[in-house]
Amino acid sequence: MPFEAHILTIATFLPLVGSLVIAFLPREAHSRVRYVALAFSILTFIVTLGLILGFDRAQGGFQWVEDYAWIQSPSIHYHLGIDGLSLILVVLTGFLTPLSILVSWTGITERVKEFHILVLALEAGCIGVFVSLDLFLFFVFWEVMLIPMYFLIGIWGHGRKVYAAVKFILYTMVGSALMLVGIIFLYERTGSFDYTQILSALSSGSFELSHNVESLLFWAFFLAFAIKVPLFPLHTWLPDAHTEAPTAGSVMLAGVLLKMGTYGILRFCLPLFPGAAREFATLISWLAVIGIIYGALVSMVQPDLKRLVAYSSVAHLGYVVLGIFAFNFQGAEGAIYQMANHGVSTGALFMMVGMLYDRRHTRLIKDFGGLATTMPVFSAFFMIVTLSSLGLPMLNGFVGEFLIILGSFHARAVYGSLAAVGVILAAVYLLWMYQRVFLGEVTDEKNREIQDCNTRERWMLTVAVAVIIFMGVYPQPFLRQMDATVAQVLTRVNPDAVSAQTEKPPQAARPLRGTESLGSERIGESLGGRASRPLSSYPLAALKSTTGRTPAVPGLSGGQTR
Amino acid sequence: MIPLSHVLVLSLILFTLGAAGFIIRRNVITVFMCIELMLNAVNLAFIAFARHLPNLDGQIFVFFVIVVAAAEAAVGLAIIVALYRNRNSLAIDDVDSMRM
Amino acid sequence: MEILFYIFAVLAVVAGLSVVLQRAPVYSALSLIVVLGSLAVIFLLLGAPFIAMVQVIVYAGAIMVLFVLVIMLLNAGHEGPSHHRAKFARWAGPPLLLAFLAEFAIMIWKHFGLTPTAGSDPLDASPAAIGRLLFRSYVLPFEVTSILILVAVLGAVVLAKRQL
Amino acid sequence: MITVGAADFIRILPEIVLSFFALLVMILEPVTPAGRKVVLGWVAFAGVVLAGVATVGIARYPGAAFSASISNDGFSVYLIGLLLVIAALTLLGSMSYLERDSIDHGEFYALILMATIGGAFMVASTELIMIFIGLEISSISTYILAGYRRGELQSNESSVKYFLLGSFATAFFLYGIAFVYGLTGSTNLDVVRETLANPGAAAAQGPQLLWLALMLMFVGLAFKVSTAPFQIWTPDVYQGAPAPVTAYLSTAPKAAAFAVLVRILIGSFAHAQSAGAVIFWLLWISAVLTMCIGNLAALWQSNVKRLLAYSAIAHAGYVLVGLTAGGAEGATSVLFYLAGYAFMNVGAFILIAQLAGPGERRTDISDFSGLAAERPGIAACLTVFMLSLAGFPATVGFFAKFYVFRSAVHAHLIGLTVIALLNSVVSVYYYLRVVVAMYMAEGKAEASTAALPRAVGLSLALSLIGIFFLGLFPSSLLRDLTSIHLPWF
Amino acid sequence: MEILLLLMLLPPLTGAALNGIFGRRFSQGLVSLIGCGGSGLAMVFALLAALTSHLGPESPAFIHSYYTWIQAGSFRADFAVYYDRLTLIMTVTVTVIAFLIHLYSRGYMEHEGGYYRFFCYLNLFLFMMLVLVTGASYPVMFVGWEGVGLCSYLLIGFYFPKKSAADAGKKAFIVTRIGDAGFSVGVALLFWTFGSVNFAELFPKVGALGLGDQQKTLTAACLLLFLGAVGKSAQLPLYVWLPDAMEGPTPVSALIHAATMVTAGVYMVARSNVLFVHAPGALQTVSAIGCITAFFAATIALCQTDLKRMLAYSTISQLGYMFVGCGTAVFASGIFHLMTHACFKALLFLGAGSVMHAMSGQLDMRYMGGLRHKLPTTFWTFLVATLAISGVPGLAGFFSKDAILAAAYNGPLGAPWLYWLLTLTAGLTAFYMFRGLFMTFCGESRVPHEIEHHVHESSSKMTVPLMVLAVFSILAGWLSIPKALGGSEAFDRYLEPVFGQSQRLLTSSAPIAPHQANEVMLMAMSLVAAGLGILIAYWFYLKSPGIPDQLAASFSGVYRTLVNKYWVDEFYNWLIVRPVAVGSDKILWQRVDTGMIDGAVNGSAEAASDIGRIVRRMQSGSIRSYAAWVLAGAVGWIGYLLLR
Repeated sequence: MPFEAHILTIATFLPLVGSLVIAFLPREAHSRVRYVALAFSILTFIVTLGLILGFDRAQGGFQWVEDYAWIQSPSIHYHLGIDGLSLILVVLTGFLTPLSILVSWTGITERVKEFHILVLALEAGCIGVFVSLDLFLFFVFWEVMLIPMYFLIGIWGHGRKVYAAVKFILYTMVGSALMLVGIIFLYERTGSFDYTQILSALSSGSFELSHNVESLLFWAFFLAFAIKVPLFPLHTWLPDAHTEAPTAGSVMLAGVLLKMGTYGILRFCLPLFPGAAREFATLISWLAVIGIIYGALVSMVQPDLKRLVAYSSVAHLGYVVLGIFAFNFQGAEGAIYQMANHGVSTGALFMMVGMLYDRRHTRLIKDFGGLATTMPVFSAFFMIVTLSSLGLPMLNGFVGEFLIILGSFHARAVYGSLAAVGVILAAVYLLWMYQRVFLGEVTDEKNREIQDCNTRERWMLTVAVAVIIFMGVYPQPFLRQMDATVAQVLTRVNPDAVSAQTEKPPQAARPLRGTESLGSERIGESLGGRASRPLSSYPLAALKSTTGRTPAVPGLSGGQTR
Repeated sequence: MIPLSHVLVLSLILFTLGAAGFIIRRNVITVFMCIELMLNAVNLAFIAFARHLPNLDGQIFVFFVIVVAAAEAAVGLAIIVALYRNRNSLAIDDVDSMRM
Repeated sequence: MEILFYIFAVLAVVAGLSVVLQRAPVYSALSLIVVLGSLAVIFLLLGAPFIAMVQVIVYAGAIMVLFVLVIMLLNAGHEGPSHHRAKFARWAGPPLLLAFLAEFAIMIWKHFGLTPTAGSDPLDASPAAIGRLLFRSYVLPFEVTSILILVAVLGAVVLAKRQL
Repeated sequence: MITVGAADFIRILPEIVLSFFALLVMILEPVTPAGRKVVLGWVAFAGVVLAGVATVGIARYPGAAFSASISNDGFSVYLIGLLLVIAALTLLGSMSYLERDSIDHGEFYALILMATIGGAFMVASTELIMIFIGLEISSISTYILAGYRRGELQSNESSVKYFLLGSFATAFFLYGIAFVYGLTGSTNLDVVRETLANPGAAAAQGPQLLWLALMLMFVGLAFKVSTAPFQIWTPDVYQGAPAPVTAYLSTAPKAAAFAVLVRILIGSFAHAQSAGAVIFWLLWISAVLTMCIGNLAALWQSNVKRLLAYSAIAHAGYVLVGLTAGGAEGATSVLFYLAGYAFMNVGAFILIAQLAGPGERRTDISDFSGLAAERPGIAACLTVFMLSLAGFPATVGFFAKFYVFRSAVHAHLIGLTVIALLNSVVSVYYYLRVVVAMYMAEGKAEASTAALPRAVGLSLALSLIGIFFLGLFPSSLLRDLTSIHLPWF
Repeated sequence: MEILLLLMLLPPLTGAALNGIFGRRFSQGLVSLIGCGGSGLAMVFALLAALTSHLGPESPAFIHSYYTWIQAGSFRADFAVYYDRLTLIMTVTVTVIAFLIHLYSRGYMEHEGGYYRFFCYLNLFLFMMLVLVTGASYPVMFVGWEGVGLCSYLLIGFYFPKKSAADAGKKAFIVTRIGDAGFSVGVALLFWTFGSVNFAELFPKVGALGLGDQQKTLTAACLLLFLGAVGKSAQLPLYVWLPDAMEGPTPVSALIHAATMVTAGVYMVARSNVLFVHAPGALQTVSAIGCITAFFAATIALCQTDLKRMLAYSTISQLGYMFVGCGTAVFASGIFHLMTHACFKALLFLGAGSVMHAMSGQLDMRYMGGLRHKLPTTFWTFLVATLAISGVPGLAGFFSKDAILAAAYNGPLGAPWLYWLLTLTAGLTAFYMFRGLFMTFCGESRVPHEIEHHVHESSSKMTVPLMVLAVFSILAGWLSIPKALGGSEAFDRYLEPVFGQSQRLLTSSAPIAPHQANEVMLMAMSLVAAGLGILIAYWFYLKSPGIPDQLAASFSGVYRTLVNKYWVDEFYNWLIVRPVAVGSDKILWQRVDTGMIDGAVNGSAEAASDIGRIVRRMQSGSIRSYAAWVLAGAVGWIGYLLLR
């Protein structure tokens, strides 16, 4: 069926179609433009949801692959496909775009047409980045996507918008320039831009990279991604860009664009250059840890709400990188999950800061205070999002952070411990911010007649919060999408972690009495669904093979023997 | 017998003189004449080589160079006239309204 | 034979110097004519009678007249005092020129040493020979020069005609 | 016994067609009524189109002509085609311009055609005499064109500068030829190649003097393509010349000169022993210098024409990177680059000519501020040109760079590639300054917001089509390029 | 069974959700109905579960997994309940007390704003607390652990317009989070060591170890877990948040900061007994910290004039007792005290609340006195609780506290100094509790007049729970009468399946503590101490009230130290808070981030443009210079030829 065959193309270019349609609308028809944009973004979201439904978790490789020759010399292919990793990010993009259109419903009043054209174009670019399997195609999307973002910041931004926009684009391009060299070099060596071909060539050993070359290539790619993430010393573009961007821009920037960095690391740096990845893991993990602490501390003292959230992003993305370079399932899956979390939570935070800005035209914390009395509903939503952002259990943030702490702890105890310290600091700066903005007496008279959420905002936030809670309470559906992908990445970079998983299934909590066998069966089933896959397995053996810290317990294979 | 190098050095000297004139003279026409001087130096080299090889192509080349020089002279002087009309001066140093 | 060459060589150089050193364009022009003349003689000595003639007729005859004409037309007198521009030319020019001369001369000397200009076999540079060559192998350039001249005419007209 | 036959003339058919139409325009000039001079422009355009047809035609008759002074190979056909495209775009773009500033038409179109003829001969001939004459034709006509607004000080100044310095450089070029002739006994590049290629010949050992000759010729050509330090004239001349002329100037003669450079360097001299090192470093150093000077100096420009002049220098640098890489890959990438660059640069200058308004008063970046609000279409168009020049994907600018860099990486010039890429990042900054002015700066646009004349619109549309088509399907052109059998490979 | 437990868990959650989302539109009556209904149902089902669960030595625990929560690689945390006798006791205690306090709050909160918020939070708290005690794995326990932390944050900051309240809430959350961080790291360590964090897999695996295996790792893990407990249960050095937490409404202080949440740490240690006994070092740390905290807090309580703050410090001190109980590996005693303490401390707080209610918010004991006649019920119930906490024989406190004292001396890891210090503390406790009692209810009234005339006994809504709790405070103790008094220590035996194995491990392996004293002796000691305390209090505050001031004057140094709580808050502020805040602002942000890192970025940009400015100088505009440049180029290249 053609629709299914080209679903990825549709998902990628539907937004572009939308912006074309808008381009033909009259300039003054603001509301019409908005509705069309919204319709198309929602349509895209539905398509991406379709991806989930048809996605086969068990299968490791790429799905819905489309592969057509695009350019003969050099042979560049229009090669799309998704796996668990890209699936989640594509859906995230599809989810955030309608929200960011909605959030600027009233905030954007001039050049409405151009604005929505650009937002949709941005979405197209982002999805393209996540679904393209041809290095060249990937790079094309990677670069193209900068332009709409640049305009969004530069035209509809505030303050030093031009400075921020230019800084953003130049900073990113420095990185991508190096990546381009890497891509071309790889092509010259392998004669292909095709990710899957290169990967198989590398993993089958049919094509070797010398140690130095591999390291150089690794850095060529990694720098580009690290800037995007942004990893600790390369982060200074972020606060400016975030602060000056319009709300929608910040949402997309935080929600999607930052993920491209971590996505790239997982997709390219680790599988293609595992040796180098292992070699530099320590250095990078340390940078990530520094980022976590540093981001938290600096964000604590920011006077500007958006800047505060921006620096908090530095910390959160630090977690992601840390998890990735833990090279184990917990770390990797936690990292991917954290990407999604950060997308939703920080996206929501930016939306709400934007709402405040629309009302008061200031983002300075000191201009607020006591809002909880004047806008209770809003402050309740804000509280929940804040909590998810500081990683409270039962909200999405916790799952990711906990798994990352777990994984990184295994990589090196000190990482995990410092990451845990980061969790404390998160509580510090977020709660302090919350207190200064919402608690206490209403100091500024302007805050007295401030309006509480209107219906549109209420619905948006409800959706966001619902997702936050769902992801926190029942993360399984998301996590399970990743297993196969993560397994593949890890087989490249840290085979032990995988082989560790392929052993006898875990001894789930075993009932202690005949009558409760009922319960046990339940567990059995709940396992049975997954026990078939290699992942869920008995960890003790894993530790035997990975770490020396195995309890010297002969013949103890878990489970009670009473 | 005249050593080839002597002829070439002569042409070189003339060429350099032309370049020198271009660089030190401040009247546009003089500068232009210096260019003609350089072209002549080149011609001399051609003739010398033509004699040395021996091979007539060099002389043909000189012939064309002279033609080109004539054409250039016509256009160049026209440009100079236009310049003079605009600025009422032939000082080459005045022609620097665009810089950096 | 050689002596003539050296005489006219010296003459050419001296005249060339005065082209460069004269402050009044007219004198430069006249010295240039001297250079052209002496070069014509040298061409003759180097077995290029036809070119020598062309040199005298076209160059000295036509082009230089044009020059003098323009000089008169624009009554270009002595150069005014140089206001201090062209710094780079003034401080870097002379050394560069010397360097150029030196480098170049060294190379020429290294390569040719004292090999005589006139090779073993003679060179038939009769107008007939040149004509044959010109209208056979070099017919295309010859034709194309017409376009060149056309351009020149056109340009002269466009740039010099008074009213727009 | 050399005879000239029909085949010879067929192989220069495009040039003949062009000359015919040049004459036609000049003849018609006096008889066309004052108001209707634009017709001449269309006549010239028709001529270019016909010449294009002829070019396609002669592609079928490869081979040498006029006793091997013309080589009608894929290389020359491609470049002649390119020159014609540039000429066509320029003609379309200049008609209303001349109309608006009431400059006399006829000679202008004729000169454009003649400059094109000169270029065509440059790229087509393997005979240094022909190359020299072609060079002179195109140079002299462009000297005149540069000073075409002869009332204007700047136009006239640019013409004076271009003319004097051009002739100065030409003298070096000639001197170089003289020594090549003296050392190889011929002025025909093929002969020169054979001489150098055969180890017996004295010149083949690559004596200093031969390289000296090469350097001298390089000075002449480098001047035309404006590589450092011979780029020196470019900004002033481009800024002063009428914008449509600059459009032509910055593309056509440059392309022709590069073609000659390719023929001389890769075609002939590369075959001498020990040529590798000399030519390599010659190009490598020039490339780096040119890119850096062009991009860094451009950061400071506020006049759009001057800005683009510096960008033109930078682009010459990128082309040199391709040349440095050498080999079939390098040559191909250079050819592609020249085409892509032609589209974006001509388009940009034509549009600026339009925006600059009567008398080209409005060429400062600040004049464009707020343009997007008033003329979104035009602003978007200019944005596309800028982004393409900056080398963003989906535009030809990206692929042009990509191919060049790829050939460089292919030749293991990683260092050079990185330098070039960083340069292109720097360039993004100043290209975006124009965009910033149009979209993000407050204020009322000073630039002319008059409606686009049809011809200009057509020329812009063609450039845009070129940019996007080659930007999305470069292989359509590249396939032909790779299939070109360069005679010396 | 799993249904019952689910039914126990869900009502509070539902209640919270209902009140939280729609509460603003509900009437007070409906809100309180939902709230109390939620907790009431929870209690009912908790009791039902307790009755129907046939736990016995042969089947110590019921485990059921509802669904898999997190799974990544070999890590797996099900949302599962682990129901053994310890859980049973906890659920019952928690639900009962919670229910009573819900009832109480109906009256107490009548006139406060945000009625619905209050009950929403309270229900949510109950749910989280139950999750904490029923969770079958550390991650799930952690859910409740952080959840209750959240609720305490929200409830402390209930009067958020008051800055002090907001500050207190934040402080509570952050300080406890320090512990939580340790907790999560400990969990990670356990996971990577034993491959599981589910009790049902972890404990047997550890239990099978011989004493001494894995000791380093286990000690580390246990200490990390204990760090969590220290934060949650307000022990040294992380106790500072609890006194401030009194900013919250009094029922909250009663429920969260006295009866239940703060005891979570104790529960967790007891729950992890299997791990702890394999790390004696950790256990000794526990008892040491507990003991010192108990004494330390008691001394501070001596000079508090704010009734609730005094109670807060006494809570800290009592928690110290419980930790000693666990630390000496007599976990049952710790839990026992936990239970009894829950009753009487809740009672004390509610009493204080009732007083506060009557005094229209006034809580400074110096402006009370003689309230006995105006608030009879409150007085008598308060008296009962005071006697109980002071360890007067026959009341709950007596039995549980003496169990701990005995453990401190005779327990497997007991040590005399623990006992002596605790006994002294018992004396102090008796003293300050009665001091409070006397200053509040006895003597002549010092109440300001504007308040005096409308001092009144609280409504039945509030007094009934008081009385119920009073009854508990009396009876709870009799669950376990020490052997020494011919009792059977039913409670200990009941919990034997939970703790027996670990205790046996220690008693078998560790050499019997050399000092085995007669339990009666020990009891007598503590009685003496308590008696003295009461007498002195009576003497000071009823007989001759002048003495305290004289003492304060003569020992002014000591006095000021105690009044200012040893300046601990100030110390932390000076040591940590200020440096971090200022450092991140002045150094990290302004110097490092803006200055160095961003400076480097912009610096490179400027460098480029500076070069550009120099380069463009060559475009001097002068033709002659340009010619010179061309010549220069030629010379350069030819020179290159010569030099190459």
